[in-house]
Amino acid sequence: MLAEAEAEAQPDAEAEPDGSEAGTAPEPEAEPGDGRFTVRLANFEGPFDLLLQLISKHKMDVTEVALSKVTDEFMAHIRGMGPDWDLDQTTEFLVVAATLLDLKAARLLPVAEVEDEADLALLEARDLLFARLLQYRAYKRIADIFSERLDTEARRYPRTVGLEAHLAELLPDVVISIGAEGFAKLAVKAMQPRAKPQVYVDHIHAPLVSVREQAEIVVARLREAGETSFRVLAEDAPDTLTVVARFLALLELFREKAVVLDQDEALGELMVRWSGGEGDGVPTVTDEFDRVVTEEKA
Amino acid sequence: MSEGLREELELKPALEAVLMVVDEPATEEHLAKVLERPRRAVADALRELADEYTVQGRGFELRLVAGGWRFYSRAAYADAVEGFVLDGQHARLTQAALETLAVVAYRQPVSRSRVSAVRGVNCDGVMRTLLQRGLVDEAGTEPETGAILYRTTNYFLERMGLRGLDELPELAPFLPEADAIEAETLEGVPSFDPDAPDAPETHADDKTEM
Amino acid sequence: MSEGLREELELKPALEAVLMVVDEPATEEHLAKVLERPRRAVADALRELADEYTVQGRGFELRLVAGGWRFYSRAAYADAVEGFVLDGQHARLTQAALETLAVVAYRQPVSRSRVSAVRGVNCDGVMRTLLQRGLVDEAGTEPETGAILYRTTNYFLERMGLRGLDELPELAPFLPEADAIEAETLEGVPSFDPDAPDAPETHADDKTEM
Repeated sequence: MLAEAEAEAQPDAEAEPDGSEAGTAPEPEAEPGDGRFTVRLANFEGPFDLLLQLISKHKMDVTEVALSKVTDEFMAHIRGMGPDWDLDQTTEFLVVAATLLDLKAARLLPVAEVEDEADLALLEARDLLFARLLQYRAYKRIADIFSERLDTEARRYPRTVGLEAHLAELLPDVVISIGAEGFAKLAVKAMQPRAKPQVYVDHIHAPLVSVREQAEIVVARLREAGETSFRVLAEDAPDTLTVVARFLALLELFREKAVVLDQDEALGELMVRWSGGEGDGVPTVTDEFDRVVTEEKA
Repeated sequence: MSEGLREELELKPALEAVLMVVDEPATEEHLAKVLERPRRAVADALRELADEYTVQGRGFELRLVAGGWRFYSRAAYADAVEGFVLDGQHARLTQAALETLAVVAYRQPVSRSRVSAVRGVNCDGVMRTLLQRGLVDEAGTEPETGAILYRTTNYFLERMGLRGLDELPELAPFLPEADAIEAETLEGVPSFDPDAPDAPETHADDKTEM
Repeated sequence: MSEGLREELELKPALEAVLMVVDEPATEEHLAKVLERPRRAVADALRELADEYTVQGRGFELRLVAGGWRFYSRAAYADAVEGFVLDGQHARLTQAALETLAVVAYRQPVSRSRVSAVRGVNCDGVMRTLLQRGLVDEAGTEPETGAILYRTTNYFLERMGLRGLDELPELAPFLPEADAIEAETLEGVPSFDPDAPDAPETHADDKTEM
């Protein structure tokens, strides 16, 4: 298939993360792997970047890409590199993979005919995601050009030879026009301590929301109200994660037959009625959704 | 300056003599003013000199970078120069810094949050590095949000060996479906000067097919 | 230096490259050693170059002064060079020079490496300018390191319109409020930045200012 043909034309496609996989030995004269990440899927094999290119040229459908497999491969690749793993490559992978995931999610959502504004907005969101991905890749390539130019330029040294004494004497008197106060401000600016490098991880780990705790809130409210809509139940949620947790709690309660759910039409109002009786006991809500996600086999 | 200067001195050697003592790139205007010659004549003479050095295979070159002229050692002799000049070697920028720099270069003036939006990750730390290295500086604030705007500096041009921002490579060829992208991205980024010594188009093409 | 250098590079352009950018006159011994050529060959090449420049009527010349070779402006064009040096543009200091001067003023006596560490950029070239302009001078050496220390001069006070250093304004009122610093710091560096300086001494070499 096309993807493989292109992959073969690309030397990087032969890069072996750890050389442990049989059957894909590089050709004898091929250069040793340069540590670049290579994706191996049922319908694609080659560098990550090529995969993106194919998707961007509509030669591959993003919905047909097994992202979990791509992720597993990447993790294996990083492990294979041992202590030499590359932060830049990892970051880039995360950026692109997250965008792909967004894209895939958008594609998988049901789209009938474009009838109302919501559908249009969905399509627009999808195009925007796509545009963002392409734009990011464009800048990434520009960054490569910058890097090359900076390297080339670093090999040219400018002449910055001081003036000979007899010429230096001719220099006009220095004029310092910023005044004593301006001078002090400049000193403060120049001497301002530079921040130490720190790793902030707030943006990686969203604060955890426990489904169990949210279930207790949902149960308490339903006992009081008897019947209400999910909209009302989630009204005061401080963030999306809490809304999701309350929804998952509802699913658990439904499984325990503690609630009855009713929705007249797709995407319509979801009505929730308490059916768990008057007792004090809270129906069993497992910690299924609270568990730390352990690595899954591909 | 005396009437005599203009009469007696040949322009080209006079320019060579002056450029021996310049510490930072000298603009054609400044040189024209000091030597009392028309800017056009000065500009022509400088280009002729630069060509002569190249034709004669000199170990130095005369280049127009960041709006000014000055002498540089030729890149081919960098190893020899580095035997003498210990400092002035530049630490390489990380991929993140290069990408941020690329976005600032094409979108300037631009806020940190806009750069982050393009790159999909927070760029605050990287922007700080670029500020510290003098490659970008602040350029006022965005009227609506009050966010600080950033632009590239003359030092950036010097490090890149560019005469000006209009020499940046065109972004469009890197966008497979240019029409799908917001039009503003494509504005104001004319291509590299094809007459430039090391036609960057070739780099560009190398990178297009991955 | 590599075996390749000696083989591949022509001697004359290599000498031109080195001499165009070295700060101090270079001796034939030093040039011969770094370029891995016999001193005799180096001496001959330098004389040939000097002759070429004279024959071609260049505005620069290569001269042996006090045992070292260096490019100079040719005496015939002294008027042009002086006109350039006298130009009013040289009355003003660059931003980099002003900042360095400010650091020296408030931290004196201080070594160049300390100033570079504080400013985050190499300040050797700028310090040379300040010495040349008579705004700073040497004030002994640091006992532990032997590094030369610098201080501001009376000429500096005169140009600033101050009677003494004690008239320099206190820095405290200009310091940002403590909490402002903290907020700015937190907001400023949320992402991991492998470029950030961990050892300012090394980082200071990343960028050389003129």
